Amino acid sequence: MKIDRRSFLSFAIGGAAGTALTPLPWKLTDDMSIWSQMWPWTPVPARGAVTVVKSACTLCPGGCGINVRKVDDRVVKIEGLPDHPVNDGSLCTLGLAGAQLLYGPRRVKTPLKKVNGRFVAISWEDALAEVSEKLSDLRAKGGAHTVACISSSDRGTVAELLARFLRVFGSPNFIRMPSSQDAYEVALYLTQGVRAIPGFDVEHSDFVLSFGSGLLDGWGSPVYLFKAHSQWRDQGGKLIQVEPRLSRTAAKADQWVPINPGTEGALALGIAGVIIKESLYDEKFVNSHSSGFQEWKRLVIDGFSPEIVSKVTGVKVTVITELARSFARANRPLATGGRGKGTSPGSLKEVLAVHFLNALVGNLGQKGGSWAVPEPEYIDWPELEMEQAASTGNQQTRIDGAGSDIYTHARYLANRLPEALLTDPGYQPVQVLFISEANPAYSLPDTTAFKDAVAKIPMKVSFSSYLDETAELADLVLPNHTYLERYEDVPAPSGYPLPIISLVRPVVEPKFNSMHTGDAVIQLAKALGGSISKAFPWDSYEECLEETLGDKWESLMEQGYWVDSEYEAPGWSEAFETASEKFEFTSREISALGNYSLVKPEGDEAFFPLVLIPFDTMRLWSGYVGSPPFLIKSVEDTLLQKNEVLVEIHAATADSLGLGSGSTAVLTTPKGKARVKIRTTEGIMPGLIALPRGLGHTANDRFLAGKGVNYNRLAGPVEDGATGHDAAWGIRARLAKA
Amino acid sequence: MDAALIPKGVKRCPLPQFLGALTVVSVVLLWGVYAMLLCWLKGLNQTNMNNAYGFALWIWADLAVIALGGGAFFTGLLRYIIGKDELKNIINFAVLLGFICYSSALLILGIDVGQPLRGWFIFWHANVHSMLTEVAFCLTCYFFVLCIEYVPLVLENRQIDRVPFFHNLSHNMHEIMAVFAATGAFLSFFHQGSLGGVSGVLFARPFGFREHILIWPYTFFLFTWSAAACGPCFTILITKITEAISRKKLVKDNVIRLLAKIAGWMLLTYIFVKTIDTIYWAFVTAPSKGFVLNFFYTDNAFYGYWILFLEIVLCGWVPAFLLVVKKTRENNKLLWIAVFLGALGAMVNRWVMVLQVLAIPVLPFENWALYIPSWQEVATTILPVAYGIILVMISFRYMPIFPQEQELNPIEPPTPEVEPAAAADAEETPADEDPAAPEGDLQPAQA
Amino acid sequence: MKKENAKRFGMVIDLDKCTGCGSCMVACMAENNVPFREDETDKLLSVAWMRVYKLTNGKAFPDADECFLPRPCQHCEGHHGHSPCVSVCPATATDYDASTGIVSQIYTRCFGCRYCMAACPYHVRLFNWWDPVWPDGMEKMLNPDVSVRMRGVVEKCSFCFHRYQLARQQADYEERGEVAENEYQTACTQGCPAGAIVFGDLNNPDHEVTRLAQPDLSHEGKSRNPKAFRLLERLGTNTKVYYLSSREWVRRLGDNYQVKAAQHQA
Amino acid sequence: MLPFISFEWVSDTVHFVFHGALWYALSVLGMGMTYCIVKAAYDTIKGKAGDHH
Repeated sequence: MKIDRRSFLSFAIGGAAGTALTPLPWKLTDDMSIWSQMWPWTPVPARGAVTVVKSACTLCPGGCGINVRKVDDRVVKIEGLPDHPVNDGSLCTLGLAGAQLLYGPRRVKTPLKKVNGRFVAISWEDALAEVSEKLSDLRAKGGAHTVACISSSDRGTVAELLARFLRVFGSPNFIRMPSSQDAYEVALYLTQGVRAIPGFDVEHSDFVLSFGSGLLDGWGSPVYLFKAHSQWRDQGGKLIQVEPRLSRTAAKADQWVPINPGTEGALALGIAGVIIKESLYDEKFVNSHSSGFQEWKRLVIDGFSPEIVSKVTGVKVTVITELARSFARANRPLATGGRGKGTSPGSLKEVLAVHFLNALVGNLGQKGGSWAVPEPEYIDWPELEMEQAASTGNQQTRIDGAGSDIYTHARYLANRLPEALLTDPGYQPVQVLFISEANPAYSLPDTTAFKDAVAKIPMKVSFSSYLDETAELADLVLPNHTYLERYEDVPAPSGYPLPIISLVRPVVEPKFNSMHTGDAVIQLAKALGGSISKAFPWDSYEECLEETLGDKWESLMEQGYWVDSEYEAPGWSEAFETASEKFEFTSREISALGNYSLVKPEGDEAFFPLVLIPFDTMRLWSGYVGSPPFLIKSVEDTLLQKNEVLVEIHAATADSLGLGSGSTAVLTTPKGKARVKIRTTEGIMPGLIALPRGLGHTANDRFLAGKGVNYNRLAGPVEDGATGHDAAWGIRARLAKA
Repeated sequence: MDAALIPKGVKRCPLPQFLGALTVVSVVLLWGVYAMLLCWLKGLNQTNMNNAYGFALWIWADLAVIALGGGAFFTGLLRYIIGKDELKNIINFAVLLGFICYSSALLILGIDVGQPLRGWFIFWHANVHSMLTEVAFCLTCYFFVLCIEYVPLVLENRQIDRVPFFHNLSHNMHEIMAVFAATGAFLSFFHQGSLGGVSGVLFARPFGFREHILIWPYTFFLFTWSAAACGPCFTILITKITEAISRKKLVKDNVIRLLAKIAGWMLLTYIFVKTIDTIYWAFVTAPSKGFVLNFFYTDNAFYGYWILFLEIVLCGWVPAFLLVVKKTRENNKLLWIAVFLGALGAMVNRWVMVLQVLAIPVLPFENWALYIPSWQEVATTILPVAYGIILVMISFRYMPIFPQEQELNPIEPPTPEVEPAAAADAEETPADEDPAAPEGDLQPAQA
Repeated sequence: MKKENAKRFGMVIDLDKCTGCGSCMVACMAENNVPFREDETDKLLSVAWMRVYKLTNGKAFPDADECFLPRPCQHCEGHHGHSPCVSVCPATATDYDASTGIVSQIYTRCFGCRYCMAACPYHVRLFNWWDPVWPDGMEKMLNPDVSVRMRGVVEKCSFCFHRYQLARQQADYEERGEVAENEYQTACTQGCPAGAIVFGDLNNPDHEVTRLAQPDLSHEGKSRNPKAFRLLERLGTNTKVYYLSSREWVRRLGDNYQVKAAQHQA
Repeated sequence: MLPFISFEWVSDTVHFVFHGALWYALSVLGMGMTYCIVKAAYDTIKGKAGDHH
């Protein structure tokens, strides 16, 4: 026993000492550290040949050119395309994070069919056959017009192919998602008689008066706007932001003019009144190239004196007159409308009021002014051969009522869809719904109503690359390639003054079993045969695109974009195609639409004492594409904490409700309620609640879903009396301690 | 059962009672070990530290135990170098406490770093300009010294001592202990100082930053000084606690009072210098960097002037006077209070110099960063406490830690009374002894 | 110490132009393989080399004003390369490169003691509290020029040093001595849609960055431009990131932090 | 830590002083312990037993 213990001790100590003297422990120590430096679960990016592919971004209507850096067949980084007229080498947050949409977990990997409420994979043949069978069946039964399509855009070959398909099939129901372009188009048509896209030569303007436009929050073509803003900083241009909340644009502006929400149009008219009264307007333009000025003048002077306007808007009389003087005296003044990112049409009368300011200072079609950019004309496909079913179908009233006797001027009224579908006419007005590059179940106001409405449609076909909220509602998902895997043309960036086309091209092979929506449409047409098939004489979308672009194809492949840099807006004598061939301040049509009146937010003031307004930020995308992980990561903690969104509210308002910064509250509107956190700020008018757009997704991926609240779930549309467009800018609301 | 291992001439509680107490403490220890493994396997996301609080509870615990372990080096210095011979009666315990503190510190550091497997890079790829390198080097070297000082104690265990080699080894080590102690004092002086330097050199952290003498910021000297002052307070405090729990006198009053007197003078001089340093920092250093004193103590949920008062006055000047004045020093109750405050003072100082430094927003548009440690952090911080208790229990039971114990507690015939509360006491505190336990169990029957 | 044609790369950020959009952050994340997690709302746990701060002037409605301040690593030069973080690193895992002025970080050397984070007043140093995880397939977009950081180490903005290396290689290959100004630009500079960030060699008077920053080398690089300031200049960090603002309150808040102290005093 | 092997090594005053102190301390400890162990082994073989304290 004693010997044992002794020998054991000696053995243990001797052994330890002996081992310590060998290189073993040192070697092990070193090996361990080397292992920790290359843990197998920490990825090592593979090296390879670096190439750069010129393409274009389709993630927003901004139309930027991109340089995609590849390593072998991997997309590693997306950067701006140098020298591209819109973005010249730089890019916005969303564009920079684009590769995450290619590789992210939200992709739809193969066509899906909903069976008993769950998606199952299906082959392309079966999926397309299912759609074409349903379509021919419908058409045979005389229900061609019960096919509808929602698309985020009506420009470019893909949207045109869809629209063409509907037309030749026999449905008038091609619907573009709403945006401020809707109201602007009507305004341009009514005042200038042209079917055109609003363009703003912001970079050459030296005094921009923005009526709530989030010029630096994603309005128009964001990068183009950012560059213009920097140019103003270098060259002394001024920016005035009229808005109830200190947005980023307001913070960057030379002057922030807080205003009662929804009264921006009144302020524009008030400013116009001062300009007229003090004869500061462009006499040459007004006297020689406008009509109806006197009538309008009386209206403005009588109805919108600075005192009245001040009462309505909350803007001081001195501020109104000062603004009017400095605006009119600037070299190249420009007024812009369309709130935030411009995702909502807004009131026509308000847009007109802003547009009239541009007219007053004579900047229409001028350098630094407001332009009417002609719709791109390169898409010149053979005339359609209309069968009987097609002609009959196309003569039916549109499902959304656009263009009807009530809504004469509107082209698309997506906001009216729920109403149209939910009012039971005794039959189902939409049998098949296509959704392309749009996420109406998320981005249309009153998402609950939209979802209810869509549930009534027997067949919903989504072409989405991602499993977004609308795709989740679909019966069939026919995934499109992402923009990094396909060809496409990107015409007319939002708000950009020159005619320009950029080319999207496949940077990588399609990762999954997806198909170009253009190809899907062509194949559907071929399956339907007859005149429908004939209307699509191309074997593939690529062939269609190349043929369509014709002589521009080469330069597009070479440069990545084609621009008509020589383009000049027509002179005032040629520009206007109205009856008077002049700019019309008033006309019979305009008068028929009634006078300017404030758009009231929905809800009973007694029960909903506060007003909820949305706001936009570059770090969140609220359109078709949900923010990728990098964007969500970049969102400030003043906006999102864990999964809770922070609403902005003035400190005094919060105080009166017994709420403090950081406390949790229940936000209720006539449309719904949600839990929110409170952030008090001095950067907002008392009585308002501001909620960011772009949160509250229920679908897409786990980086996006379940965070915050979707504004559109709490809001609803307010129909504009003049057009039927959604004119809502907010909704009444209440806040209570949770 | 284990009587053969127990030093001759002293009484220890029955083995089952000892093991019972050991088990209770071990449960706490295992909780800490579990938390430690979580930190190692899952990473430091188990803590509530963040990018503002890179140093938190652990680093405070580290600095605190090292300051408190300062009793070892300073008592060693007094005993072996200065020649305060009486202190030989407490040096063993001081060494034991030092050993516990330093090994705990190393363990905590091993958990605290993000890549423990590469921890040795601090030696291999040493950056000599970093205070932390100095800390690591001196800390490790001094830990070796403490091992060398602790080993003879272990070797003096009755059974081990029977082995001639170990007997001779411990004898030889005792012979040249002064050399080791001197080296230890040198090392300890530097690393206590360099720990102070850790925040003192942060020239972009105005709360911690101090002016320099050569390469050393004032905090370098203040830390060494405070460790020398507060370490002995802690040694006395733990000795008193051990005495209270074991219910016997282990160290003679003259020894304690000598150490207390020295600690008192150290503390008095320290707090005098610290006060001057604070005033200079508040009115010269900080303003030169654009800060006013008030900024550091207002507008946040925790750090107020109270902490400055607590550190300097309540845990500085008060114990200093209590220890320096003979009358209060020799009052047992006041001595308790004084050594407790002294030890607390070091802990508060370390807290301030680590956590408050990082809590203060230096960027003008940032906010105070306060944090509450996660349970994993708390558990791993309690882990060394449990470990320390166990080590004290074992060392006290089996090694001749207190040379005066035998003389102060001559073995008498068994007392008939049994104290039932003793077991409960043993659970919470670092001693295992129950003087009232029946003597019969201590008979070396099973030896 | 200073070599003959040493570079001193630096940045000028025009806060009048910066809109706080966050493109610099995203460009940086994409370029530098920055990981992302489901919940990134706790900014003290989030790894973002570039962070955009929002500054407020503290005034009541309607006089409230905001300014956005992008904050990359400031690449402090301190006195003679003595940046706050470099000298404290015990394992020489970070270094001040006297030939470029860039503060580097060697991830495989760092063992995660976080002393450098304590030393940095700008919070540019970030710790990898978690293992970096990319959802299946997303690791495809990782940039091979930048190594992925393992859990437990500190990382920070490198001024996209890998881009300099690539540009240098190219220049050497083409037997050109120098890298041209536009050949080496950081990802944030390139990405910024407002063109608010200007990057270049502060030692080269022809570079835009020098023209804007107008560093006074006899005063540790303090700018001669009255619109310019550096963050916490008085700490002696001698940073190489200059900010321009025409708003006085912004300059005071970023540079003369005594304002805040004075507010607290009041 | 070691001249010539570690590439961080710089032969300047700071490194000499710092590492000099380190290696000095380590040597004292190492030599001290070696002395104790060797002497203890020698004494054990010789059968000498020193008295404690």
